[in-house]
Amino acid sequence: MSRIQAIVNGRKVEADVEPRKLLIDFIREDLGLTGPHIGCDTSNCGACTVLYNGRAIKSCTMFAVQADGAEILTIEGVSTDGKLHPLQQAFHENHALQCGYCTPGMIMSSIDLLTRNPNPTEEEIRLGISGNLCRCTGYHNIVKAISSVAKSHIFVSPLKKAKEE
Amino acid sequence: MDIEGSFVLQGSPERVYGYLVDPGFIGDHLADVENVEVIDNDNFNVRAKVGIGFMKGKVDFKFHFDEKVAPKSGKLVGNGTGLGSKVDVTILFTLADGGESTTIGWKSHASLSGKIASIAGGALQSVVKKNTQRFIESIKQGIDAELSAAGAAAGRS
Amino acid sequence: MYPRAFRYERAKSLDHAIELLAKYKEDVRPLAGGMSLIPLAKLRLVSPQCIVDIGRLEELKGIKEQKDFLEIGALTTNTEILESSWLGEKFHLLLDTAKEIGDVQVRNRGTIGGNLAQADSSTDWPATMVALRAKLVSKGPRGEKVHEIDSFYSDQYTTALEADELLTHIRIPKPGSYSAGASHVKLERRKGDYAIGIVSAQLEVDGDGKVTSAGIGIGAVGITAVRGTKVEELLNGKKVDDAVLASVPGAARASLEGSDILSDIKAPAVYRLDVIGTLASRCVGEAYHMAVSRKSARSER
Amino acid sequence: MTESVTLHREETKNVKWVGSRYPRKEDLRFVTGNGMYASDIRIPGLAHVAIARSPYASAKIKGIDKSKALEVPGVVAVFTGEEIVAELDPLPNLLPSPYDKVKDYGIAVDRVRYAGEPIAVVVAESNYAAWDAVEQLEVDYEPLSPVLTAKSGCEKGAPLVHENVPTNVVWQRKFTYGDVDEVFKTADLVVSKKFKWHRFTSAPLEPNVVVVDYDKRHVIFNIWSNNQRPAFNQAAIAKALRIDANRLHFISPDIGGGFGIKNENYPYIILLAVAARRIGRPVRWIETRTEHMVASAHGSEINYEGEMAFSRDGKILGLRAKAYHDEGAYMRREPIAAFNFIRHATLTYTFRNLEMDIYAVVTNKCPVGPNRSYGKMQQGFLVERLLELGAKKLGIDPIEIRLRNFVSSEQMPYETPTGAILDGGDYSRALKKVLENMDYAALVKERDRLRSEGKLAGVGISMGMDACPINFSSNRLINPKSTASGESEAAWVKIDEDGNISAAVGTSPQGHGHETVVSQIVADVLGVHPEQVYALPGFDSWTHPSTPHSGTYASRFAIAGASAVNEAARRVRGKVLRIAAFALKEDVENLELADGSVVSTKGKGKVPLKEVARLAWRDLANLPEDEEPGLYSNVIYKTPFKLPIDSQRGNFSLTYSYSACVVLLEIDPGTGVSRVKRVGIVEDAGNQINPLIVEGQVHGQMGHQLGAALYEDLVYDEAGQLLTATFKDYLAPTASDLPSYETGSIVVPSLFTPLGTRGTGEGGGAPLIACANAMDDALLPLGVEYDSSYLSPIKIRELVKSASGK
Repeated sequence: MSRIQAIVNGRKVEADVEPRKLLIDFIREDLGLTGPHIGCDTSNCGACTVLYNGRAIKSCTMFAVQADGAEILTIEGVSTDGKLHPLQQAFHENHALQCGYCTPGMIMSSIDLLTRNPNPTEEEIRLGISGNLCRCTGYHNIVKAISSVAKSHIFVSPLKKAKEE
Repeated sequence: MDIEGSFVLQGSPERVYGYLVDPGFIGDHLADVENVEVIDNDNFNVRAKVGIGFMKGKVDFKFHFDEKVAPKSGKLVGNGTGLGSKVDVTILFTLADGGESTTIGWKSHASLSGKIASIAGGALQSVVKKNTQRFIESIKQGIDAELSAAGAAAGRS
Repeated sequence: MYPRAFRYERAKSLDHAIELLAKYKEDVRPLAGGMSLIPLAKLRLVSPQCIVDIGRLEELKGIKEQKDFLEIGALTTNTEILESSWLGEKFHLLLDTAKEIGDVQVRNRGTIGGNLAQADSSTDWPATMVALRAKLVSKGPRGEKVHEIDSFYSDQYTTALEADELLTHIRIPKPGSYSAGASHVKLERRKGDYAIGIVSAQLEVDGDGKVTSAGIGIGAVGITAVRGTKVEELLNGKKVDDAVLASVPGAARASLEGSDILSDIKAPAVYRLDVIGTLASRCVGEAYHMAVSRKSARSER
Repeated sequence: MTESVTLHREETKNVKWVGSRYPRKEDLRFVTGNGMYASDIRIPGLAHVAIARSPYASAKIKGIDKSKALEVPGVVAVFTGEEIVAELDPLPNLLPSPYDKVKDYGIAVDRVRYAGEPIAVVVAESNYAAWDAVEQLEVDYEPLSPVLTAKSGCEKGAPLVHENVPTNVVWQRKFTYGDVDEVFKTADLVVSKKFKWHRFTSAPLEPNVVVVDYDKRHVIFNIWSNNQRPAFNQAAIAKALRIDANRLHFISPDIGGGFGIKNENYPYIILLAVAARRIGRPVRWIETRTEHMVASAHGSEINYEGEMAFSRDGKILGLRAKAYHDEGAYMRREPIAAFNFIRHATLTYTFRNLEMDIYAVVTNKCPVGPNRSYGKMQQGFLVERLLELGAKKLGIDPIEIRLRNFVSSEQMPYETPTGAILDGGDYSRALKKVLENMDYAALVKERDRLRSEGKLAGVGISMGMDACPINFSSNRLINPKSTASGESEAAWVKIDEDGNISAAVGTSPQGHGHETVVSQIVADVLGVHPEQVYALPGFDSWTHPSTPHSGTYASRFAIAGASAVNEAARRVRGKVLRIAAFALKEDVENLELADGSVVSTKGKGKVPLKEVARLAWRDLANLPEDEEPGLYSNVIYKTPFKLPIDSQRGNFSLTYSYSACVVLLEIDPGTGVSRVKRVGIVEDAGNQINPLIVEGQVHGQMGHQLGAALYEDLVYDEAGQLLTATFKDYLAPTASDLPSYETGSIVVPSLFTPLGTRGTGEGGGAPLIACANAMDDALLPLGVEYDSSYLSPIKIRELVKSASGK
C-alpha cells in the first residue's frame, strides 16, 4: 500500500492505495465519484477522461499512486454555484448526448480543447474529441454543441474558476 | 499456423534421432526457456517466457513425444498455459538417410488460443513462428555441435 | 481490466532511477507516461515484478537548443513538443509528427522518450527520428551512452538499452540551412490508431532545387523503423520531379528488403509493403514542396 | 384496476408539447456526472465477480482444478460450470424439435463451444483479486476442431457444435411467395450475385453489468443490471433458476447504450444469482470490453446467394435468394435474425414474387443476437444491392429505377406478399427530398471532379426500412408450438394528493429520452408543463408497471410505450374532469384542463388540479358516489396485432418506418481507404413526439452504419479466435472518422398507431447500403464490382490493382 494525497475537485483527499490500482478505480470506487466511466480496456474510449493538472488524461491509463500530489478535476467539479458550465448547457441544448455514458469524458476533453484553442474549426473539434468514443450520437450534435460554445465566446475554464475561488 | 522446412546434418539417422527424442536436449533448445523438468523419456515440462522484447510472459508447457518410430520419425506435442491463454504446438520430425548425412524434415503446427491470440489483431502469431524457427535453428546447431564434438572425441581416441 | 500486483518505486533522481532499475534488473520496467506500459499491464500481457516511476525526474524534461543540435529530454510530453511552436522554423518535422500522435489525452501524458524506448515501429517517433538522424542518449550503471538511431532498434519492442539503462535525451542535428522541408505521412485505419504505414521525411535543397540532404524514415512496415536508404540515394542531388516521384515507391520498398514485415488483420504484410510506396511518394512530394518554397521565401528576404 | 385496452387514433385538442423539440429532462444528471448506471450501485458487503472463459473455440473440458485459485488472497469462492448448473434448468429456446434439445446454461459444463464461453465464476473481495484467481484456475481441455462458417457447418461430416442434435443446420426453411420460377424463366434480365454480410456489433460504450443481492429473509433476488428488457426476460430467468418469477426484483437504472445487445446479458444474471445465493453476499460483475467483444452478442453474419429478375423497363419481377446465417454457438434469440426478412421482405417496392431459402447454422463463434436493425438491414442490403446491379445492367438511373418500383402513397395501406401491411408513407417523396437536400446534381459533379483528380469516387443511393415493433405471433412460423402473439406495454399515471404528477412506463430506456417524451405526452393530456410531470427513470419491477413484452427493443416505444402512457393520462384526465364537474356542478363537456386548472368554458368557474387531487384522495365524502378514490390509472396497451395469415404470411410489425439515403464516397486508390465525404438522409418516422430526439436517433444509426460499412468488422482466425477483441482492433469510429450528417424528414403519419408515430431509430441499413452502392459506382470505371457490406481497404486496393493491372 502507498499513501497518496491529491486535490480532487478542489477537495484534499488522502488514501492508501495498492500500487496497481488504476486512477479511475480510485476515483470511482474509493472517492465515490462515478461520473467518469470505464468503457474499454485499451485506452481507446476516453470515458474515464479527467483533467490532471489542468490537462485531459485517461484515468484508466494511470496508476492512482502516480497521481500523488496532483490536482484532479472530474465532471462532478465542472459546474459551479449550482450553474451548469456552458459546455454542459450546450450539450443539453444541442441534444449532444443520449445514454450519457461517454458524456463526462467528452466534456472534459472539450474543456481541454477550448482552453487551448478557443476558436476551433469543425475539423479541429473532431480531432480534439477523437480520444473519446460515443456510440449513440454519431458525434454530429457533440460537434455542434462544442462549436456553439466556441462561437458564442462563453467558454470559461473551470480550472481558472476553481483557482480564483 | 503451419510451417515446415528441412535441414541436413552430418551423421547417421540413428545418432541424430537420439537427440531429437531426448527430452533434456530438446527442452534446452526451446526458445526463452527458464526451466526444464524431465519426467521420463517421453515427458517433460518447460517454463518459458514467451513474447517479444519486454512484452513477455511466463507460459508453462507440458511436452510429450508422440509416435516415436526410431530412427525415422518422432512427434513432439506441447500444450502451454499462461498469459490467460493457451499455446499448443506439434512438431513432426522425419529423418531421411543420406549415407554420411541425414536430412531432417520438420513440420510444425502451432495455435494460440485465448487472450494473446485475440490481442493486437493476431500480430502475436508471428512470435510463435519466430520461436519455432529459433528452436529448429537451435537444435540444428546443438546436434551439429554434439556430433562434431563426438566426432572430434572419436578422432582423438 | 486489472493489472497484476507489482512493487512500485518512485525515482527521486536519475541516479536513483538507475539504481532501482539495477536492483530489480531481472523483472523491471520504467514508467514514464505509461501510454504503452499501462494498457499492456492491464491486459496482463506485461507484468513486471517492479515498476520504477521516473515521471518526476525534472532533469529529463524540456527542450533545449544546443550549438549543433536540439536536445529533448526523454520525459518531454508530446503536448509540450506540439506547443513549442518555435520548433517549426528548423525542426518542422517534430511538430508534424507530434500532432499526429494518438489523441489529446495520449499526447498530454505520453513522452517522446517513453515512446522511443517502447520500440513500437507502428508509432510515430521512431520513423521521424530515423529521418532526422537523431542520437539517443542513455544512462546506466556503466555510464552514459550515445546511440545512433539506426542501430538502436533490433526487433519489435527491443532496443539497445539494457534493463538497467534509461533513455535520457534525444539529440537532433540541426539542419544545414533553414530550408529543410518536412513531412510526416501516415496511414491509419482510424484516427489515433497504430499506423499501418508511416513515412517521415526531411529534405534540404540548394538554390537550384536540388536535394542536398535527405532523411527518410519508414515505420509500421518493418518490425523496426527502417531508413529509406534507397529513397535517400534516389533523391540526393536531384530535383524531385514527377519522374523521380514515380521511382519513390520502388525505392521505398527496396529499402525494406531484408526486413521482417509486420502483419496483422488490419494490414497483412503484402498490403503494408504495397501501400508504403504510395505513402512514400506523397511524403517526399510534400517535403520537397515545402523545402523549395521555404528556400525561395528565404532567398527573397 | 388494470385493464387491457386497444386504442384508436387520438384526437387531442390544444396539442402543445408533443411535437416540440423539447431538450431532454434526463440530461441534467448526465452532464453533471450524476447518471446512475448499474456499475455505480454500492451495496454493503459487495463481492466482485470475474468470469473465467474458454480460450478454445471448441474443446472438451476434462477437468477444472480450482485449488490454486482458491488460495489467491481475497478470493471468496470459485464455482465451476458444473457446480453452477447443478442449480439450474437450461435456458429456453425457440427451435422446433429436435433442435430444442440444444442445451444452453450460459456457462459451459463439459464442453466449450466458442472462445470466450464462461467456464467458471470467481468471487473475490476486489476485481483485481478476482482476476488474479481466474489466472490460477487450471483447466484441462481437449481441443476439438471447430466449425467456423455457416457453409462449412452445412457440409456432411462437419463436426457437430451440439452433439445431441443431428446437424448444425438447426433451422431451415424455404419461403415462397408468388410464381418465382416462372418470372425468372421469362424475365428480360436476371442479375445474380453472392454477397457477404459481415459480422459486426453495436458495442454500446457501457459494457454489461449485473449486480445481484439475494435477500434470504424474503426469498427475493434483487437484481440491478443494464438489461434492456428485464420484464421480458423475467420468465426465462425464473425458469432457469427454478423459482417463481415474482421472486425476482429487477432494477435497470440508467443504461449506457444498448442497441439490442443488452437484451442478451440475462445468462449472466442467472450465473450471478446462483453465486449470490451460494455465498450469501451481494455480487457484482462488470464485463470488460474484451469480454464484451468475444462473448456478448454479435450481429448476424450471412452469405447470400441472390438473384433478381427484371423486365426491360426496370420493373423488379422477383427475388430469389439463399441465405446462410452463421448463428454462433447458441440459439438465444435466433433464428429471429434469419427469419426477420419476412417483416419487410420487399422493402419499399411492389414486386410480388419472392423466394427466400434460409439456413440457420450453429458455429463455434460468439452467439448472434439483437443488434440495431436486427435482421432487417440485412434484407435491405440484399434487395438494394441487387436492384443497383440490375439498374446498372439495364442502363437505368438508380433513382429512376427506384421510382418505377415504389409502392405509391395511393396504394397505402399496402399488403406485401409476405403479409406485411405497410402503414402509410411516401417513398418517392422521401427519395426526392433527400436528393433535393443534398443537391444531387452538385453531388454528381463533385464525384466527377474527384475522379478527374485521380481519386475513385462514387455516389450511392439506398432505401432502408425498419419494421417495428414485433408481433410475437411471428414466432409461430419458426416453431408452430409457440403460443405467443401480439405485444403490449404498460404505463401508469398518477396525480397525488398535492397535485404532483408522476408517470411510469415498463420500457427500460438506454438513452432514448423516455422521461422527456413521457412528460411531453402527459403534459399535453393534463394541460401542464412537462417539468410538472415526474417520469420515473429507468425500470424497477416494484415501481414500474410492466407486461411480459416490456422493455426497449425493436423501436417499440413510440408505438407501445407512448400509447400506453397516453391512454393512462387520458383516463386520469377523464376522472379529473368528472370530479371537477361534480364540484363545479358543471357538465364534463363544458370543462377544459389547461395551465394546471379545470376551467368551465361556460364561465362557471375553475378548480385547480391540486384541489381536484385533494378531493380525490382526502375529501372522499365529497366525491361522486360511483367514483373510486384517487387519481391513478394503470393501462396495458395492446398493440393491434393479428395471428399469422398462414404458415408463411402475416403482419408481424405495426409500422414500417423508412428512409432514403445518399452518400458521396471518396476512395484513395493508392491505399484503398474510403471516406464518406457527404451523406444525407430523409426519414419518415410518422408523427414525431420529439423531433430533437428522433433526429438524434437518425444521427446514431448513421454513426453505427457508417462505422459498420467502413471500420467495424469482427474477424476470426482459422482456429476460431476473435482477432478484434478490443477497441484497438475493433474500429469503432471516432469523431474524426465520420462526417457531419445532412438529415431531414418527412411526416406521413402512421395509419395504425394512436399518435400517428412509427418506430424509428434503427435505420434499416440505408447509410450502410448506400456506401456499398457508392463503392460499386466508384469501381464502375475500373469494371469491377464489390460484394461485401464491409468496405475493406485491403480488398479494395486489391481490386484497384487487379483492374489497373498494376
